[in-house]
Amino acid sequence: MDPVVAFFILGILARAIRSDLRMPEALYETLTIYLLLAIGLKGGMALAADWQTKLLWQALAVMAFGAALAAVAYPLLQRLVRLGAADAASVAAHYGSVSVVTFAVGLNALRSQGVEPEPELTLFLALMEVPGILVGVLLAKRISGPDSGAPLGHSSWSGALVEALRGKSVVLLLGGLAIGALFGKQALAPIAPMFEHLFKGALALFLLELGLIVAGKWPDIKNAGWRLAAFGVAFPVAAAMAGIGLGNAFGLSAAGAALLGTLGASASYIAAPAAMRVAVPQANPALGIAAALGITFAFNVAVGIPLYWRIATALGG
Amino acid sequence: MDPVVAFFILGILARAIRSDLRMPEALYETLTIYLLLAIGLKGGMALAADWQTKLLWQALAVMAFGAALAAVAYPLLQRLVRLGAADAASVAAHYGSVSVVTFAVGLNALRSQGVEPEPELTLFLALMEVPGILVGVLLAKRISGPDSGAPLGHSSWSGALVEALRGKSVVLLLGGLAIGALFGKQALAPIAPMFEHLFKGALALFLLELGLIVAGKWPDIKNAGWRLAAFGVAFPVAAAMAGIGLGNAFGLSAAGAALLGTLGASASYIAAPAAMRVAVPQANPALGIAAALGITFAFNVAVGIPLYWRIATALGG
Amino acid sequence: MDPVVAFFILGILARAIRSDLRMPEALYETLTIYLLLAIGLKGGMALAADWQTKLLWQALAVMAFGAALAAVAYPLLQRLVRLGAADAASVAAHYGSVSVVTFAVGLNALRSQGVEPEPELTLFLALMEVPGILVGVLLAKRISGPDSGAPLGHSSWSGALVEALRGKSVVLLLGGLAIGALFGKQALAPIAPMFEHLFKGALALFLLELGLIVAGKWPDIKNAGWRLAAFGVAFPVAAAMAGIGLGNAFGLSAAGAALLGTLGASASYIAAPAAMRVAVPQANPALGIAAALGITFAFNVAVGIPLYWRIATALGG
Amino acid sequence: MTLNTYPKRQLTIIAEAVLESRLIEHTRHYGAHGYTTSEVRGGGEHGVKEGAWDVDRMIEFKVVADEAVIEALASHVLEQYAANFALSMFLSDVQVLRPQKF
Amino acid sequence: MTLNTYPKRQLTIIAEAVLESRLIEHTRHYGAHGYTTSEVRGGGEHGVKEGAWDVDRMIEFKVVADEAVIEALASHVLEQYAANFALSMFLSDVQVLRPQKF
Amino acid sequence: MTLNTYPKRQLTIIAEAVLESRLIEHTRHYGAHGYTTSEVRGGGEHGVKEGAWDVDRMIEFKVVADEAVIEALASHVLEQYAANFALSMFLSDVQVLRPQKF
Ligand SMILES: Nc1ncnc2c1ncn2[C@@H]1O[C@H](COP(=O)(O)O)[C@@H](O)[C@H]1O
Ligand SMILES: Nc1ncnc2c1ncn2[C@@H]1O[C@H](COP(=O)(O)O)[C@@H](O)[C@H]1O
Ligand SMILES: Nc1ncnc2c1ncn2[C@@H]1O[C@H](COP(=O)(O)O)[C@@H](O)[C@H]1O
Ligand code: NA
Ligand code: NA
Ligand code: NA
Repeated sequence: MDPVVAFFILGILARAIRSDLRMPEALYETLTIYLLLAIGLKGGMALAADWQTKLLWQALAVMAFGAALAAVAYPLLQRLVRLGAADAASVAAHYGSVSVVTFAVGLNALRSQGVEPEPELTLFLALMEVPGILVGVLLAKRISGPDSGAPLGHSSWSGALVEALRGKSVVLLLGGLAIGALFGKQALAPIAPMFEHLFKGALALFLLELGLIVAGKWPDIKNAGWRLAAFGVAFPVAAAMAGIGLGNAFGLSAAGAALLGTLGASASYIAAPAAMRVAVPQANPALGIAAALGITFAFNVAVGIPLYWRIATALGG
Repeated sequence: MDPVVAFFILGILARAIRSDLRMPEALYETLTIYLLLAIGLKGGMALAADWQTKLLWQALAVMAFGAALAAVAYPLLQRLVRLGAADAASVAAHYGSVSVVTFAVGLNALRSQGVEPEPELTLFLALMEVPGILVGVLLAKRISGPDSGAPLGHSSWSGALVEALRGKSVVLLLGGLAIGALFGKQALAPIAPMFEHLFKGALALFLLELGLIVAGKWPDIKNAGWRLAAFGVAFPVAAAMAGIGLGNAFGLSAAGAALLGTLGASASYIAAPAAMRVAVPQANPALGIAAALGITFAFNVAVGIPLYWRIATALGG
Repeated sequence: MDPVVAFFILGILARAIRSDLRMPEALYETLTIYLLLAIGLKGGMALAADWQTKLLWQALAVMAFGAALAAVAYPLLQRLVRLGAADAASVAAHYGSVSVVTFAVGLNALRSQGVEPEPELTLFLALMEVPGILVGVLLAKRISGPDSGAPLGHSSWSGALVEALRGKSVVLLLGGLAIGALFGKQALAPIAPMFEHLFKGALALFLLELGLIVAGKWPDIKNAGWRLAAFGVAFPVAAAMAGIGLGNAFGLSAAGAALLGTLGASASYIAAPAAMRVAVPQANPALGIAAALGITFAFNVAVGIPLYWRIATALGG
Repeated sequence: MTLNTYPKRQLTIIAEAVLESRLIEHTRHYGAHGYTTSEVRGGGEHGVKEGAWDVDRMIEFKVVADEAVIEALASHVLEQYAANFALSMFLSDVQVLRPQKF
Repeated sequence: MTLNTYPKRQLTIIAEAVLESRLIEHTRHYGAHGYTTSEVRGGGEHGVKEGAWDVDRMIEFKVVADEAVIEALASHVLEQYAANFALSMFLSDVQVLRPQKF
Repeated sequence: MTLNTYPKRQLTIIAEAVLESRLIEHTRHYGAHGYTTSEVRGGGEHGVKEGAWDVDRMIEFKVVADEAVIEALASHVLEQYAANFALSMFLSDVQVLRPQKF
């Protein structure tokens, strides 16, 4: 097991025994900005070296993949998990989108095994932030109907889309990618002690915090019911397999395919909840977070990531 | 003098000239979490290597030592310092418990002289957090009497005990110890740049903050009176000698004995004040902090720690 | 272009597309404390090595330089920029004082070219914080007149002076200088991973935040008018040339002279606004920040610093 | 010498932080001249909101204006958000010294 | 069209942060449906509380409910904590739009 | 058993944070026994104050005291700072349980 996962478990245990351990919000926001920049910079530096035009097609394919995940999740959530239209649209957006921390844990696990995924994976991370949310918002638009004067103003769906595009994750990831690519490894060496050497330590602190939050959401997770819990495990595994297949189609290494699978399997618990709260006010926000963070994130970090690596090595060349 | 002590003095001077230098609370809380984890991890990694069953006995002895310190301090505070029962119980709990930063400064001072104390000292740090507070709470219970309906609900003393056990210091120290022991130095190497290399810099920032707080408490320190000030210097020295004796009995090295002495001499100014505020509402909270932080912490950091090392080397093998 | 400047531009772009990226205030305050200490320590360590008595004269000359900058700026602001007396005094104080981040970016740019400015530059940074503000306050005193019962109490100008002297920048810079000089490089090696290796990464994060703030101030910058914008570019260049001349007079290297020029060209956007808000309540605070941060800081970081280096090398030996 | 004071109404809205920008829009739309926001935590019908998670953050939003403005704003916010968001509102009397400012 | 509003009472307690969990318990016990907390600093009989130190942290704790609930809660808190803790309390009138909610 | 309550006045000042130490001085000077400050953001005549920059930080400053003290303090603050600083003030009625404390 990777040490960072132990910090996640420590966070869960601390909250389980109702310890008064709280991490300041400013620390959480700082770690988020740090992780996004560190991942972006690292990807950009590598990307500068081997940018190929075929990446453009892959970029579009990956965005379609994110949108498809949300589109497929929506009917499953309605029929199998028996969620109402609003809740189904909201949760679908969570699963169409991605989680940066899951990506970081997956990337870290691969590196501990001495393999490095292709740099374009960081680009794919940034590109998969929004499409799933966009589909969720479009579905929400259909539910509330055009003339029903969606409570948050007529252009609520375009507002949510624009809001997602302006989200700090997309801005920092693409910004980091650009700076990394423009300056390259050598010129950015002086900021490596901050943005590379401290990466795993920051990830460990981040997972301690997420463990506290997950354990704090336990009541919501229980109320979400076993159907949503089952979906929170089964859907990510299926999505991972689809992602690995897509990775192989791109000609990625086993490490690259595994990480694309992990991206598909990851669900957003920051960008999607904020966007859907605005686009689908009727949806119960606790459902999406309970599933995406309480069930899927914990599953991916503890079981999924090693599993997707084994599937990728089996399927891959 | 150790450089970190210079940051403590800078903090005192800054506040003395009424500079507007304030450190954000989130920075203070982050540094606390960082220090607790770093000490726990470091201790756990070393402990994994040479865990012996005799440590179980030593653990019990050390907890008894903490409880004894509080039990001895209580009558001294009443008779010599002429404190009321409530105040004496509250201050006794501060001195029966320990200060993580004093431990960190002591550990750091030993390392600057090229000696490394036994890893079980970190375990002793975690174990000595609570016993002193427990004794203080029991004393408080006796004062307010069982049927007097202690203001904070009938089970206030058990509440305070449970609250101390759930305190973030114990959780993070024991959590760090467990992770350090389970994974070992090699697997935790990637998080060393965060949790080891930055340790002394973080300690320096922490002491700058404590200097500001100590100077800010100056009015309380003056009001506490010379008797409490004398206690705040004499008691820690006596407690240190007892700790060094116990260390020798454990067969610890001079460094180990000195650090156990420092532990005995340190007084809690975070966990104990919070616990006693609940258990002994009648006690004046300013007294405990003025003594533990204003007098004893400053004395230990500036004079005590080097003194206890010299005593340990003189007494030790 | 230096990578840190790219983070400044990323901050501006993020706010320009109205991204919801906000950096927590606690992060900003922590980075400020970090930068001040890191610069002070670094300067102090080098200063200890080659302190000469001639530095006393240079120190006085540099303080006079700061005061002169404010005194010269005041009439220029009134006649050329057509500001009222209160606004002119307030903005003059911004330009008589200095910006720590501009100094850090200048220092960093020189080091990227493999040259190291003389350590006394850090002393000059600390010394130039206050004189410009003092002149601004004296000018303000003249405007509001002695008997007019300056709104903020009779001794408002001395209050503002004392407030500036107690400002955290002066305290942390001089404190860092003292600790660096007293302990020297070898004793402070253990805190180098924090205060040296992370310097450039911290500077990058700081500039990302300043980019956000500068773009946020855009409405104020537009309202300030083209005259103030022109002043915000012309005056710093002239001040830089004066600074380089003074540097040559001191016999400094090209690097030293360039950094002294950068100091002259830099304008304060934290200490000066706070001091002048109290000393000259009638002045519009937005003007000073729009000019010092919106125009001059951006100009110095993007164009000025490389320009002053070229001028210094051309003029220098 | 008693101070001349002028009656105004204060609307206090405690709501999910995600609504802040919309509340500011409505406040301007109905003609109030200003607003004040502070970060809070609390508990009510929609459970405990500790603000530990972005979507859990709550704000206290205060507007002082004439009765007509406050009542229009209150009923609009009630009708628009009360059904789907954690939100509580209460009105109270205040007196100001510069009536034209509010 | 004037808005229908219903009279309620508001209790504002400014107290040491260490009391928050107990104040929440009492609030529930006396039947109020919610509470709102914000972090504050200040000064009074017990000296200046800047919140720089954990035990110095102060909170402002607000409860809106019917008069009976508010008066019972206020007198309980007064009797239980006023003697030993930095604490001040004041009551005020508010009007709400959804009476059953408070 | 209705609780005995005693009428007092509350002054709420929303102002630039740089004025806090002076407001505390005036509060003491006019005889009030305490004050409570919280960090806020907002918008008004002087534009939006997000508090992102040191000089933009705003505070909400509350004082509870007798009418005479509150009115003297309010008019002094109005006369001294209203012209040059972002500042709004409003007064309201409160009731306290321990009249001698305020
Ligand atoms: N009776 C009350 N008194 C004070 N604050 C309340 C009350 N009821 C609700 N609140 C606040 O309003 C927020 C939303 O209320 P609710 O919609 O009932 O969850 C809660 O999180 C509390 O912060
Ligand atoms: N007259 C007052 N007006 C406003 N707040 C007050 C007043 N008196 C006390 N407070 C607040 O209540 C807290 C505790 O009051 P005390 O018990 O008098 O120390 C103080 O720290 C202030 O925050
Ligand atoms: N009508 C209002 N209602 C609530 N808060 C206000 C109002 N007007 C002004 N404020 C607050 O007072 C501060 C200063 O007001 P001003 O001097 O108008 O800029 C603003 O930033 C707001 O926080
Ligand atoms: Na996904
Ligand atoms: Na002790
Ligand atoms: Na200057």
